[in-house]
Amino acid sequence: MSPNAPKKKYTRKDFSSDQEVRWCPGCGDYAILAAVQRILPDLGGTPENTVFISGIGCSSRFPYYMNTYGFHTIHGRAPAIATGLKLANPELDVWVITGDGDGLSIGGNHLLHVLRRNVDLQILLFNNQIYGLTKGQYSPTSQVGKVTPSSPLGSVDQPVVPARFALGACATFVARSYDTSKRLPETLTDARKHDGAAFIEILQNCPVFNDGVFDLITDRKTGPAYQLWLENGQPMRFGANGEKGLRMNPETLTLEVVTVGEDGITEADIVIHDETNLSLAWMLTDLPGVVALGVLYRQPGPVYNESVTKQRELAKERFGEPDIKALLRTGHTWTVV
Amino acid sequence: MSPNAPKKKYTRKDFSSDQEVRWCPGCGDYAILAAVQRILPDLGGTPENTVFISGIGCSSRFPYYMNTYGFHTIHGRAPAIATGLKLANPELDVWVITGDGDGLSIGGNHLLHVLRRNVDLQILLFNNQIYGLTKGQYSPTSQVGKVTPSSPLGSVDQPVVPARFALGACATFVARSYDTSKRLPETLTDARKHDGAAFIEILQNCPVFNDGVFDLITDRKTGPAYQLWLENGQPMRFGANGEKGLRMNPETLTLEVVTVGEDGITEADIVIHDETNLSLAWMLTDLPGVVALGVLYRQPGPVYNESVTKQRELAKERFGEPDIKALLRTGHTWTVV
Amino acid sequence: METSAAARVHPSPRKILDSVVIRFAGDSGDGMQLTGSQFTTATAMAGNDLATFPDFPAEIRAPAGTTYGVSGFQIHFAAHDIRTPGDAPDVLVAMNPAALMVNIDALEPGGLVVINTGAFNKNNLAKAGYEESPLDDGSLDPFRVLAIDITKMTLESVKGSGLGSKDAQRCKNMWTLGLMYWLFGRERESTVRWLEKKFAKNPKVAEANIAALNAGHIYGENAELPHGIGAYQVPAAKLEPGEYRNISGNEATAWGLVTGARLAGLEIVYGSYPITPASNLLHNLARLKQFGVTTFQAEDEIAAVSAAVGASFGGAIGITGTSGPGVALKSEAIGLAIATELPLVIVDVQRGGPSTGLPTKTEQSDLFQAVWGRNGDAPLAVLAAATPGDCFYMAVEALRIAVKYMTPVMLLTDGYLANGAEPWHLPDIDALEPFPVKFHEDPEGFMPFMRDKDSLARVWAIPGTPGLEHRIGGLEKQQDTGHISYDPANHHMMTKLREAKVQRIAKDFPKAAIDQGDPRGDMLVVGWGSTYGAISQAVRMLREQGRKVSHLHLRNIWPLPEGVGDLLRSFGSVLVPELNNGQLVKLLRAEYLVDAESLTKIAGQPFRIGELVEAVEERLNRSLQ
Amino acid sequence: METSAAARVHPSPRKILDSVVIRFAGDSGDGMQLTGSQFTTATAMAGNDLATFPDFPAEIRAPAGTTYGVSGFQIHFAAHDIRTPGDAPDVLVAMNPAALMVNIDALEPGGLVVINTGAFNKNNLAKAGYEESPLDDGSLDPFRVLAIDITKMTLESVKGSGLGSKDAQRCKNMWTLGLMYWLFGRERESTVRWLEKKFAKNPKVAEANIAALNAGHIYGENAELPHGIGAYQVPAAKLEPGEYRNISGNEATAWGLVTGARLAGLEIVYGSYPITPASNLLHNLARLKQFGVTTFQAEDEIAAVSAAVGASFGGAIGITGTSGPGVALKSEAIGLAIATELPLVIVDVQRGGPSTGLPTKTEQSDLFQAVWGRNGDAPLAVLAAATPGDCFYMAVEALRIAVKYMTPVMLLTDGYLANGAEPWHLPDIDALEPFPVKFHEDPEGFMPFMRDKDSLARVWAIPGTPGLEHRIGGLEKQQDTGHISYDPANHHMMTKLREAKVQRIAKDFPKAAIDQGDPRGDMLVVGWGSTYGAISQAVRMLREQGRKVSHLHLRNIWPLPEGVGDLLRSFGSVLVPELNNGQLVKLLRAEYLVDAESLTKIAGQPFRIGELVEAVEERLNRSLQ
Ligand SMILES: Cc1ncc(C[n+]2csc(CCOP(=O)(O)OP(=O)(O)O)c2C)c(N)n1
Ligand SMILES: Cc1ncc(C[n+]2csc(CCOP(=O)(O)OP(=O)(O)O)c2C)c(N)n1
Ligand code: SF4
Ligand code: SF4
Ligand SMILES: [Mg+2]
Ligand SMILES: [Mg+2]
Repeated sequence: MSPNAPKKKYTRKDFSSDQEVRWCPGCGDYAILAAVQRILPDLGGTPENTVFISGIGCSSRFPYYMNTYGFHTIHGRAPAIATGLKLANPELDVWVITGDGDGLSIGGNHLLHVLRRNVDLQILLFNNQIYGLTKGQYSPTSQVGKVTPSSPLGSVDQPVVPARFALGACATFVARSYDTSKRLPETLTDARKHDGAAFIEILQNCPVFNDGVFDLITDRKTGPAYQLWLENGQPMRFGANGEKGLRMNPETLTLEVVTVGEDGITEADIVIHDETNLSLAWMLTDLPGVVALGVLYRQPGPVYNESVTKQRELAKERFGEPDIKALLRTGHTWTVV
Repeated sequence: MSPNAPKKKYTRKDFSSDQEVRWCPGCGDYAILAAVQRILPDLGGTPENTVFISGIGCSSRFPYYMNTYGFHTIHGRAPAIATGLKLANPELDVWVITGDGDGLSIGGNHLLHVLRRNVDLQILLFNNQIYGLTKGQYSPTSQVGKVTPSSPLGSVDQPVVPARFALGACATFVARSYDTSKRLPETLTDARKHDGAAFIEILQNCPVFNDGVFDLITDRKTGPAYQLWLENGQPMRFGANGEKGLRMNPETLTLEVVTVGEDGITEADIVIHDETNLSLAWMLTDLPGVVALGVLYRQPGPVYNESVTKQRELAKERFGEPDIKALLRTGHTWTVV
Repeated sequence: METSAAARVHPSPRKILDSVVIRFAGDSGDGMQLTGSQFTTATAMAGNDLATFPDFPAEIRAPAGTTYGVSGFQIHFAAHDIRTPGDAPDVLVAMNPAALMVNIDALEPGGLVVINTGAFNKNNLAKAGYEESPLDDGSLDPFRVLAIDITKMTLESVKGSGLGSKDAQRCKNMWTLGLMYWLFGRERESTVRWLEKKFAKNPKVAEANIAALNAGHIYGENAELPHGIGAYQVPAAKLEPGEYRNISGNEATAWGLVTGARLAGLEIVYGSYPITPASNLLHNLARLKQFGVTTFQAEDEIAAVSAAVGASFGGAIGITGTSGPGVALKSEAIGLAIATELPLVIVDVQRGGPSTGLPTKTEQSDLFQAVWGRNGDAPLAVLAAATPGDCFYMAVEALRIAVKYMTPVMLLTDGYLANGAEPWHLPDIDALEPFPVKFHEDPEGFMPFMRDKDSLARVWAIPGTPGLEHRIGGLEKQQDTGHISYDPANHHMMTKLREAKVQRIAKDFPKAAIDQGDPRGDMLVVGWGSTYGAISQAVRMLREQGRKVSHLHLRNIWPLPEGVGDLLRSFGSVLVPELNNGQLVKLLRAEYLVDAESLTKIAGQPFRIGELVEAVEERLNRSLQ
Repeated sequence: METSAAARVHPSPRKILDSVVIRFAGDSGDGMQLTGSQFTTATAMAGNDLATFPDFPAEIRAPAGTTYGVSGFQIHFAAHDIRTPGDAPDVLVAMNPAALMVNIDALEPGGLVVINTGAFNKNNLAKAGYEESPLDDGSLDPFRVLAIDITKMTLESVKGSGLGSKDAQRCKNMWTLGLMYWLFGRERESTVRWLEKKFAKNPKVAEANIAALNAGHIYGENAELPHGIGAYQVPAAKLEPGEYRNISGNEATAWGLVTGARLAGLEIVYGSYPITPASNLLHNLARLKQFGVTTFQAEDEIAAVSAAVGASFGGAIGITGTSGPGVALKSEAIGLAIATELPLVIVDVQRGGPSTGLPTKTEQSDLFQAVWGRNGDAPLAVLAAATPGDCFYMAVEALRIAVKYMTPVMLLTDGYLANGAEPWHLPDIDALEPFPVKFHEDPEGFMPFMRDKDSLARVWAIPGTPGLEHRIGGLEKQQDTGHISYDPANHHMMTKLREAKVQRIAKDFPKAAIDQGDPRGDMLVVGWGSTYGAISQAVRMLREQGRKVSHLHLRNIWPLPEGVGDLLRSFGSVLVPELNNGQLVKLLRAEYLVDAESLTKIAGQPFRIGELVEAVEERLNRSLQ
């Protein structure tokens, strides 16, 4: 944020553009939009210093609805475009909006590299397990067997697990939430506060082409049994009454669902979440019968754009004031009289 | 392999083409070539049913030196081209040859998807931590600080860890070896025997642009202290006299180097390798002061090209003999008289 | 399913019309596409010639009642042969205010508007942007208006069905269809049967819809319609006898590819990444696995074409389909197929550009990219389909050229062809000449780049063949041996050879011939691709007016067929109408040094016949002055 | 480092030559590139005009002694101004049999061959493919041969240095250089100083090399050279007075970009993925971080151009450099920059195609791709540099156009320009006109696509500016507001507008003017890019012979400058020599309907002056018959 940013207190409305929102009625994207618009003022963001960069997809329409700077680019390339923007002006607060197709299909390579470079961005991957905009083909996160127009006998592709992919890409911040979650703003805030690339998978319902894929998890009634909300330093408890938890099986090195109070299980058996533990984060990416939500992994690391800036300053120190005339005379010159 | 493949016993020579090998003298690629040529006859391969597909790079010259079918394609696309080939003819034994630039820079997305789909291929990634063919720029696996023509003040990019990337991509077989290792043929053989995508990172010395980056690991003298050779079901021992080993720290969930016989450490403290354990494999990708070699992870899973074939057969069963005339008449037709 | 429908005669006295254009318009949820396609089937059975075009909203599912959520379907049917869905509707069906708002400007004064007043409430009027109801403000005065509370009528007609109000309301498109059936003398049976089948699992819904359909029809029969609105009849057209179906371009392309592969004796590997308007090519082919078709939904366009190239290397025919932005991404890999001389078919279903452009709209702006959009001197063959049904034949032809000449072939269609539909005289499959591929098998003297003297195609030797082991790649290759070669003279020769091979394809084509008109005259109108219908109708009208205008339509863009130059030079002037900023015209000028003039329309929409007629007249008159 | 070197006079009686072409050839490990560049420096200081071209082996480091491991360096220097490294060498230095084998065919009979017999052992002869030694079999009879055991001489000269035999042998290139210095009357000081600096940390090596250099020189002075070989002198050329340096194209491009950015007042974000022969553009710029240059080595070409587009959105100038295959991959993203009207510079250092082609060889075959290789109607500006030094000015110009017109600009250079070098008269930086960018800042009435009436450029409003928040994208935009628009008329208008904006750039260019010769005559030779030198020399020779030939060289490919058509029509015929299969020629024919003829050379090598002269003569004679 530039130091002389105005002190004006912004509200959610200041971050809403005048464009009519054109997602299908009931689309999960609405809730995510609302969450983002809600947190930005609290984080001290200003419309002029905030930029949303997206690829192509339903989700990638997002920037149009933000009264900030925005760039609705081409399919899959938002991370690369955002990297260039951040290199041109590191002061900006840059958000990348992508979908499971945009980010993990055509854009998988850029996502890999923006994560491992640790460019200071927030990357929101709207995972509806479907290609929405092109009308419903299966995506890289669709489950095996998914019947769609392009997989009339069911998809045979093993899906990508976004959080696992992100850890494999050496991401320094990996989180998960879902569209209508009350805790989405909190997770987004955590992401914003992280220095470096913050990756958030947001489970998002597409009522038109993939209605209800996440219902078990996101439903008010069934949800609690499937949602494991991670809190750093806290035991991993979940369930309607918090009766369940995760225990480490040291033989298999997996996390098992147990019920506290049953079979002699006590609170002490439940694993304490440590956001900085990479092995633990890995195990949390794919749990049996429960979904880890919140921050799976957070570990500070060198930030790409900062290193680049430092090097540019170092070069200035080392090579002195730039002088084109001297540049043209590096090496050997001679004079014809 | 087609059932009526000739029973002729092939030798290494049968797999060597008449093309002069044009890598730089001392390049690690020679040793890898020799290892591949050595194992193919033993695996019952025939030159006609074996195909090598590569991208672009020094390593990607590989197919020219094999007396098999070969395709030296374009930069980064070998996994996709191999997928198409395997769909056209699943009987072929298809090997993909790629480099750290070819496979993890421009080709990262295809590598991700070929791994998660689990196409039945062997994928050999020659990792010399440099772009050889284009004369020595840093690559996605180069260490931070690497000085090259394109990073005169040192690279600031955090490197990709190939094995970690592969696990993040849900690979079903992940191994590691190095160019001159005596055990490379064994690892290659394991890869060949795996149904599905077998990923092997091969540390490879580039004497011209990155000489000696792996010396500590691969040197005859220093090597034993840095090489942890994994054997399924065996304790993870290493060191010149096998005096060292890995112990699990249950608090940090990391593997620690310990010396058996010191500080009360016994053989019982040493972790037993289990190739099918995904958490263990993850921890093995990046160890402190030692490099895991051999098969880090191996877990059978549905093979993409087999599922595709099955579905095609299912379609034939379900929809009967293909008949173009009937096809043109699906839906509604009428006759004008 | 086949019904004989020739020349029915309707008993009641109907006004005879020569041709009619109807546009059905409503909210995305109103089922206009279904309504349109049912009307199409019934019209085809009535023996008219027809052409249709859907107009989907750009949004997946816009909020109800908004203008950008309006979905349209236009059908043109006539007692003679026609080739476009019509310039402007004679009849507009507007199911809500937004549909009226969006479409009323297209209607000529005197046109008929059928309006569902039930949807003209305050809320909907506001959403459509009306301050006052157009039913009251006189703005519809220039038109004949049939204003009916279709919602209410529908609800009444399905009262007994036991459906909830929401489901009951859904039947209003069938009520409307019933009314339209009556107006234009269509039979209801095919729709009744279709409803029964579609809702087989839900007979209540089927019955309700049928009831609504019948009620609409009865309304027409009984209600006293306003003055000037009556029942019409469009007599059957004289169509060539035979078996017909309605076909869209993407269907025809898919079936043509499958047919071509059969004629070649090959399996298909179709690598594709979804993109509008090419996606349903993938969908269509995915349903044809029993034909030896493998569809591979790749991670991106580069992987899609790469997989196709790999498949062709392996002895299948690799095919990839996409639209403009996808072709851009594929261009490097297409170059590989050119360099390695592997067969490959690329279907480009063009859409509005540049960049993401107008993804749901039609355009012909990828011609340059098709012919010249690659690094290096990288020639390939380019074909263009002229009508939805022609997509079938051009797909077969693309496959034939690809395997005969061992070359990539780009087939250009577009959004208009892909989604537009026309009655299609089914081809006699047995009459199509097979072109079976023979893979090379003889190791004696084998070299991977040895060629057929005639076609200049190299041998196709596939992995799995004993004794033919060899390596290919994207580096320049030595003649015959295919070994890497940096030899300067060889590179020159190979570049010329690749060019010559592609040029040689023209020998397979018939000499260029005028599609309509005399071989010389005042003006030659040269078209390509989907403008065929509009140009053809326009030229017919001009010729009827005595204009010395002819029509040449190019289906082979590259190489150009022989004789084009002579034809161009046989006319006083040459006009090249294109749905782009002038691309074929440059090609023709460069090749033939003829001062061909460009007529451009870059509006995401096909030419109207009228605007073509006008443009030609204007130029002819100008040159007379 | 600056030395005055004008018009030295050598005391000893030397044969005066007008110009000489020397080719140094040896094994990759023999240090031929260093030798060549040292000879170049000394020659420049002697006041000759000169041009050089290195010929690297395709392999990184081929096994010693093989023909494909031969590395060459050619220098052409003269007493008058010259523009190419010469058609064929007068002198060949062959450090081993392979070097002789590869290069001897290029030498004209009577040419001088300097041979290191020390390398002509059995093993090396066999590796080079000689059955018998060419020193013995008479095959060198047509040439003047200076056969010396340079290896032995070198070892002797450095005996006292304490170097091991391997290191001592390495000095043989300096021995050879010493001899060549003597032969052509060059001073040794600059090389001595360079050696001292280069081996500052290893004075033993420096001393040995200097000793070898001196020994070679002394050998020339003292040895009795065979008949017909003596000392030569090429008098100084009349060069424009001023400060000079030797410059290669990629250096000039890099410095031009940095200079352009300074003139615009912008920082550079250069996104690139290494590719031959563009890689050292990245290397050059990576060393200039202190100039506000950020280099981003991207994961692929798509990311490279995307980052550049993102940077331009952010208010830096985004630049991306690559070669043909990379441009193919970038084409979709370039389309985005066109649609969003962002400035962007794309440098295409062309190489042999199609596909991977001949990566280390030069070619001009990306012109089509540059002008037309994108989906949709997607116009951008295309420039082409004519000489290594011209790359500097064209890079500045590319930047100027990009920011003035808010458009992508493609700058075409090629492998020949990139690696070739020439003496360059340093520009007066202060005399270059600045073109400072003014970002839009005023929220009053702001709309992101409002334009300058004159240039048609839209405003550049960058993130971080309060009150100008807006969204852009690749979908079609409404005029002025930039809101997404599916309106047909708007799309037509915007397409025409994008075209008009790019065409308008031509108003900034001077009217097309003949480079050499009269404005009318028998033949106009039209070139572009790196063929400048060869065409220019050829036309000069032809004109000296009295031929009515002129030379027009296009540096603005798109839009074309005004007046080209008139010039073309002022000549009896038009010949367009290109290092491709005929690309500019199509453009010219399409634009001007002139029957321009194509002269193609697709051999990975520049035109020789002689072959151009011949081609022109042949055609002129033909037309006289
Ligand atoms: C180069 C290119 N290829 C394909 C497309 C078509 N396309 C647009 S969005 C999309 C996928 C959208 O899926 P996702 O990213 O999951 O977003 P969602 O619509 O589900 O939010 C595709 C295939 C395109 N616009 N550009
Ligand atoms: C599209 C494209 N971009 C760039 C290149 C240039 N290029 C060729 S190989 C290579 C990288 C090679 O590195 P790696 O894959 O690690 O292979 P190595 O040479 O080290 O074996 C690059 C950048 C190319 N050939 N094609
Ligand atoms: S298609 Fe699905 S993802 Fe797209 S806007 Fe509609 S509901 Fe949302
Ligand atoms: S440059 Fe390096 S990787 Fe390439 S061939 Fe030479 S030694 Fe091997
Ligand atoms: Mg999605
Ligand atoms: Mg490498």
